[in-house]
Amino acid sequence: MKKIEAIIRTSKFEEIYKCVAGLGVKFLTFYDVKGMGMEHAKSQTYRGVAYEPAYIPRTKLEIVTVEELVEPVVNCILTVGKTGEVGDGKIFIYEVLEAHRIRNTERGEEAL
Amino acid sequence: MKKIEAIIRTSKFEEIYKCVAGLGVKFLTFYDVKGMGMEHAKSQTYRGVAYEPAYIPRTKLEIVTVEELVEPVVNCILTVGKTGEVGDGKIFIYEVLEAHRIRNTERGEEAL
Amino acid sequence: MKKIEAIIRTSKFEEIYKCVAGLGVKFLTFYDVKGMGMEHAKSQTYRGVAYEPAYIPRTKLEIVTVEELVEPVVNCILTVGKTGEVGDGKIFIYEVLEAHRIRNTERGEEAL
Amino acid sequence: MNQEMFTINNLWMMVATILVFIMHLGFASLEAGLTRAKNTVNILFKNTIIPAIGLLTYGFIGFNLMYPGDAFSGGFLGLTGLGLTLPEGWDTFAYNEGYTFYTDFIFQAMFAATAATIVSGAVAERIKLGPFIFFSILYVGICYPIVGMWKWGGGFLDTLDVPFYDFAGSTIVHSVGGWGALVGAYLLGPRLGKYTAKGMSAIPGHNIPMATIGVFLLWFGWFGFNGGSVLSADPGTVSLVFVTTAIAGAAGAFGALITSYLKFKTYDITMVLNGILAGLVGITAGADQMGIGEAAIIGFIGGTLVVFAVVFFDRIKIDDPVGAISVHLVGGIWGTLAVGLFGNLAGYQQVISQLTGIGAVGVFCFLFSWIIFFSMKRTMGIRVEEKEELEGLDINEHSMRAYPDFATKE
Amino acid sequence: MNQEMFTINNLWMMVATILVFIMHLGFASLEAGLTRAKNTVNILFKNTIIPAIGLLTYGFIGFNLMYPGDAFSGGFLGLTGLGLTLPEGWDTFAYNEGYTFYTDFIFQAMFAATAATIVSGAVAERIKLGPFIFFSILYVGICYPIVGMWKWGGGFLDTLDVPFYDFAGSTIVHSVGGWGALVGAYLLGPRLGKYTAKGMSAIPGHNIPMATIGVFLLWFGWFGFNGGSVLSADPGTVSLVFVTTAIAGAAGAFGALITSYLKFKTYDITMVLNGILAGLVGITAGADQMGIGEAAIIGFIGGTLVVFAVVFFDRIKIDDPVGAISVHLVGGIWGTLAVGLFGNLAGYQQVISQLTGIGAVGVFCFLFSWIIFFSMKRTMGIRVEEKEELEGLDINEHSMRAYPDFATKE
Amino acid sequence: MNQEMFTINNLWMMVATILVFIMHLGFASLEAGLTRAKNTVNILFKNTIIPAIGLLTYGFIGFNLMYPGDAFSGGFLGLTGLGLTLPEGWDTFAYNEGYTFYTDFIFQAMFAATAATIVSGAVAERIKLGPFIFFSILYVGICYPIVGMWKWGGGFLDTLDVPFYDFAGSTIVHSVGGWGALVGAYLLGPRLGKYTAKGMSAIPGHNIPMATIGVFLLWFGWFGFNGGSVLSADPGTVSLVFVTTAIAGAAGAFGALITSYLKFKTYDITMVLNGILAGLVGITAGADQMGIGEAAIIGFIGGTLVVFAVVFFDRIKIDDPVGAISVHLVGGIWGTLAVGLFGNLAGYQQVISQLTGIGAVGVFCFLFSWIIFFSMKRTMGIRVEEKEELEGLDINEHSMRAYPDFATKE
Ligand SMILES: Nc1ncnc2c1ncn2[C@@H]1O[C@H](COP(=O)(O)OP(=O)(O)O)[C@@H](O)[C@H]1O
Ligand SMILES: Nc1ncnc2c1ncn2[C@@H]1O[C@H](COP(=O)(O)OP(=O)(O)O)[C@@H](O)[C@H]1O
Ligand SMILES: Nc1ncnc2c1ncn2[C@@H]1O[C@H](COP(=O)(O)OP(=O)(O)O)[C@@H](O)[C@H]1O
Repeated sequence: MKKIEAIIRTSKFEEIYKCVAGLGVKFLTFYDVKGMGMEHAKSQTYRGVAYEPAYIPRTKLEIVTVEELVEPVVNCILTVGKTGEVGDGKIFIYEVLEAHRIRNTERGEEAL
Repeated sequence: MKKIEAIIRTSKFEEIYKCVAGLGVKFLTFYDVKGMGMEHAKSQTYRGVAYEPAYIPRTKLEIVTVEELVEPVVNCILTVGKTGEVGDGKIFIYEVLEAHRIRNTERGEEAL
Repeated sequence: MKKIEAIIRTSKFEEIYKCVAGLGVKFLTFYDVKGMGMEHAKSQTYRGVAYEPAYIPRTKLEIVTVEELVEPVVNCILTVGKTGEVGDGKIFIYEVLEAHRIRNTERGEEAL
Repeated sequence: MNQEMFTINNLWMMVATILVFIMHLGFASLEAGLTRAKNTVNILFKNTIIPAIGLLTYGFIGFNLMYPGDAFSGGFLGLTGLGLTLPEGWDTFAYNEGYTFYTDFIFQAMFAATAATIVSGAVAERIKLGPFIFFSILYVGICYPIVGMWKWGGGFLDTLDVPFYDFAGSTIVHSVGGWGALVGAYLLGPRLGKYTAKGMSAIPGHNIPMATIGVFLLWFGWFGFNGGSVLSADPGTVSLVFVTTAIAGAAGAFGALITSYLKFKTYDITMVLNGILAGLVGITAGADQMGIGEAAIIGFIGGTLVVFAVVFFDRIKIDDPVGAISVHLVGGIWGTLAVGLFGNLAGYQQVISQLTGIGAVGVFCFLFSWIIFFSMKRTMGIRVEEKEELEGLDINEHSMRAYPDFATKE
Repeated sequence: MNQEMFTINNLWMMVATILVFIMHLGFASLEAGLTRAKNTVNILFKNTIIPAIGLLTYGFIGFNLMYPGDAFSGGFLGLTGLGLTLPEGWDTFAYNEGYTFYTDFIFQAMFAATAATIVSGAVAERIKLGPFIFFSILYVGICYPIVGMWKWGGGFLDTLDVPFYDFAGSTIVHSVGGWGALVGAYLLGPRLGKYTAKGMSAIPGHNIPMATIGVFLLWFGWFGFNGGSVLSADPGTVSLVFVTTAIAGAAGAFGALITSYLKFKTYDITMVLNGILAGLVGITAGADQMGIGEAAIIGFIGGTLVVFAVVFFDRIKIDDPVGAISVHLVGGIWGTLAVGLFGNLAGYQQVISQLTGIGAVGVFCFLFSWIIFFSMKRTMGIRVEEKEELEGLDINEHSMRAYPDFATKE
Repeated sequence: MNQEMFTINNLWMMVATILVFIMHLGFASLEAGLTRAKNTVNILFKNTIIPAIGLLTYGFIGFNLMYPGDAFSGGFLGLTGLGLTLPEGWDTFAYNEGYTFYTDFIFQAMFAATAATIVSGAVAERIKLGPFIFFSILYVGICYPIVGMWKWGGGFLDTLDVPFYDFAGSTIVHSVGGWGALVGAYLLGPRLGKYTAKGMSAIPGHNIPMATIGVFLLWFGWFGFNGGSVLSADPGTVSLVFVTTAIAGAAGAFGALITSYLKFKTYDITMVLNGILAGLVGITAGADQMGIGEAAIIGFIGGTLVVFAVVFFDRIKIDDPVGAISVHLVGGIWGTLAVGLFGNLAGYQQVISQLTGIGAVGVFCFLFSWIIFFSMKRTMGIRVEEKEELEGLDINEHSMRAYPDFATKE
């Protein structure tokens, strides 16, 4: 089992979700994170003082899935999540030792 | 050292925390995440238009702990976190290479 | 490639970011988390009833980087993030199997 | 009396009417601000529909019940018809030197809903919407006007040898609401998690700015509530009432500030806000009978009492999220009594009459509320299910959120 | 007439002016509350600048266009000068028994901006700031006063055999705004994601408490809007208008509550809020011609209509975030018609005249708005870019956020 | 004079009093909206307690200090007693043709607190609560009435050959507050992180809707502030004042809109809000002496000045979170001067008198504030500790949060 973590543009979430769902990924977790990177946030002005919010709001996606699905899921994100402009984000893959479904005591791959 | 990540029902956090604390887990980190899964969010209506919030608010729990405690902690979550209904969530286990306590320079297991 | 996860005092983020940026870490992700630990939140009073918020708001830092940088980055956090008082937080290191840059199809270390 | 003076008086009464109207927004804001974000739509819904109920029921029956006419003077109850029937010369000073028939009705109608609004704060975050609306209709449409008739309608409290005195309604309006609040909060029981094994827990209001806006609007409207109760634009009396009303509110703020600081060692704005209201409720019964000094004393004591009252009701586990019972019932009783202790009417006999009024109104409102709430509790039930209460009433009773774009805790 | 009575009348007209002024805060709060957090600064900016536009343009040309004098009675258009020129005895009852020249101007000026404010709600969350301000200046400065002249300025609608009747402006004010709203919303097209392939999606307002505050303030101000339209402090008429205004609003709340509950099986506070407004808009045309019962019926029907209207406009894909078209156009037409169906003026001839007025005003405002919006659309463009709309107008048109300290979704 | 006219005048003065009262809610909302969420309870607490302080101190000593009687005419200071003593015929036009003694007191008392409220905005987010309250009591109870006596109490500014003219208090009220704000902000120093090595950083207000509500309420109340300063319901004068007040505010909005857009290339609503206030402050001194055109010019210039002023004070590192100094001090000076430049009183002599007044008041208030703030700074300290400022005053001074259910940043 592998965990796929992707930091994506918040605006791309919908599309990416559709794509991976198409691959049969029924579960995923996501949340708002703040990113520091190449891209810089749109500057704001308040009472004459211009300032640049330190970070960019992004969405982090977490999908734990089986070997076979890693490749296709990553491709979904790479193709759908891409605009070609700085700020598209990254994908990271990790090893997962074990998984449990809380509802019943299924474990391992069928818990996914 | 292992990291236990659990996506649980927000309403179950209190109980689960009590349970793991009982096992001597003094530290843990948690935060709000959004989940896509089998369970679906309660539908809402606004000015005659019914709609279903895309995701379910959930809580993600992170506990880094020693081998011996993994089993009992997981059991806590499995037993206390369970309602038997779709939506109970999952637990994932990962390997942790190293740990540091920032306050002093303790590292490894005694940093937990 | 390694992933460095640090749970730090929210107030220390700025300094730590400066420090790691100095090491050439161009990218990082961070977000607000809630911590349970040794330190306890400042108690509040409302209409005569004193209460203690269950958790402490903290910031979680995620940096995926190459072997060589792990040591220096960790040192940054240990030195800059330290107040010596309970509540300074922890650092955890994980293995990263693979990385992709969404913008172009770079992968592995040059994707960082 | 001449047409000019009549027109002036009527003008002031109409302006006062508008001021009383905006108090409903004051209540809505205060109650929403002192409760949780997950129940905000619900509390606003109630406070929006209540004035509507008040206006309609008062037009249908309330006004007639409250002012049945001389035939029933000294009585307990009277009714001579439903709806509004324009009397002869309704729009001349033949009807009344201070106002036309319609001004009379609308000014009174704006008062009516207040009673129910007070209750809504105390039963917030756990009562079912249907039963609450049902209660409100009966309480505003029947209980309030009957009590009002006892004094303002020339009923028995008005014909005591030393007549019971309640200028603008410390008892007739505020205590009436307060009793309903007490019964409702008691029969509902506390909000989940309020009083636990390990003691009392705080459930902070979610929006202090709203609560503050609410209290300022209430104070603003109170100038119409008390000032209009002069029932004319008489320069001397109305300006006196303005001064006592303003000073009592200010003194109430300090009473609560000092008391709460001494008790809790913290500057609790919600207590100061309650203190202002308690000062205002306190002066309401004798606003035209006090001097500036007496107004200050009455307000200060009102502000002090409210802090103790809030703590007291918490101790006996009656959960009142906004402090409505402490402000309106305790403050109302205090203010009514104060008429016998300070000012022009002070005197032993007056104290007796005041106690008579407080008691009579208390018993009646308590029973009235008890009967309605209790029978509903036994039948349809008055409290939402545990799961609904935990998730919040907004999503469950209104399938809507008050702040959908914000990340709210829980 | 004597100086005392003149002073009283003028006093009431000035108080009414202030009440109408605060309605602009009501609109601002309501519209901000029913739209998304990312567009809040933008909607507030518009609603803040609109009254300023109204006051200045009305002083520069509007007042003259609307009241060109007897020379143009029975006409369509007249103008005798720009700016304000003090007539002889402007501050005596020689000018008018109800008010001075300046009171006349300022009361009317406060009305003027309303038309544009109504539009701003319907075009919210997607219109460019520049074009909107440009439209507002023309609509408030030229369209509104021309239409107003037709009736209140002694124009042709006022000189029909059976004169068109519109007491405080169901048509002259509210429909005028409503037509502009309709055209604007139509030419702009719906907000992104509102009507998708898989059907309609809801875009919830971000701050229900603000919306509620807005409606209460509007109701509050409406007592001045309708009450001031009596143009004197006449006790009978003004108090009657107060009663009909209050009752219609209350009945509107129930009309919408019941209708929306039956249709949607939920207690939708935004519908109740719209219902109150629809009831108020409905009574506006005949506030001085109805009894309490008729006011209740008119308000109730208004509240019912608004629910159907909101659903209808959604179905035909005209996206009106705050329901401005349903409240002000539909409600305005209903109220104007109601004058022919209920109350003192009811009658076949009156219905014809009312329809004439509704039609004439509708055609003119529709064309006027269409020409401006359409030509702007073809030239500078009236809609923000897709990216801006998604990110929000606040950050893009104002480079600012309404709630920078809060974690907002999206 | 007759009883009818007296009653009308008094009625208007009482209504004006209520309007001035609600301005305190306006200040509270504006200041809370333009500061950060972590300091909201604190700012609201101050703005709630200030009117209470104002009413009580003014009753205790302020009113006597401000109106010591003819014995002191032409003087600098006078006091004949404490508390309020009812004069003969206090409630008849023998006392004054415009109002009763109590109306006189309460109208003036509502003004008093304004001075301190203005200060609270400028010192927000870093001042200790205790010292601020202490300062407010002295400033409202002593400094303000002494200055007021100079002009309105018949003091030396009123007896100049060409009397200093300040109709409703551009200098007497607004500048007085402005000077205290300047001194306080200067002695406290800027908020942490406001002026850093790498230049100025923005600290955005946390709730723009609240700020907007605040400004509308202030404008609303200003009709009573200026209109009531006529001290009678005189139709001509009051309606003129209404027009100049409305137009100046509107013009101020445009002055700020255009200036800030040209300077910053963005539509900054906070500048427009400040511009409205600056326009209002500007017209306050001569509201009864200007025509509509002059009002527009004065307001427009006021709105323009405020933008430059905000930038200027930022440049000299005087940190004023809400722009109180720019609005009330700069605007107040401008408005006072304008009386000598425009309108009926325009003239060289008048300019001199205006400058005399501005100068005298400035020197006195500056010194008064400096002495209090400086001595407190040297003793108890006036600024919260760094850690408290970073965490926020709410949690540290009030151990409470303004929005506990919301996820707030930082
Ligand atoms: N090595 C990393 N560790 C943690 N987060 C990262 C890393 N690289 C990128 N990110 C996250 O991804 C986001 C996208 O980075 P971005 O500047 O868009 O990179 P790119 O140059 O690929 O467009 C960053 O804001 C940051 O949140
Ligand atoms: N494979 C996974 N990867 C990431 N998150 C997951 C995964 N499986 C489940 N989750 C998270 O757990 C939550 C609970 O899923 P749920 O539908 O309750 O599963 P179950 O069928 O076990 O009840 C989901 O909403 C999602 O946030
Ligand atoms: N083993 C752990 N697993 C998950 N989170 C942890 C762990 N240890 C510490 N944390 C996080 O770090 C935060 C800091 O803990 P703290 O009490 O400050 O530790 P210390 O004693 O080192 O100061 C905790 O609030 C918690 O959020």
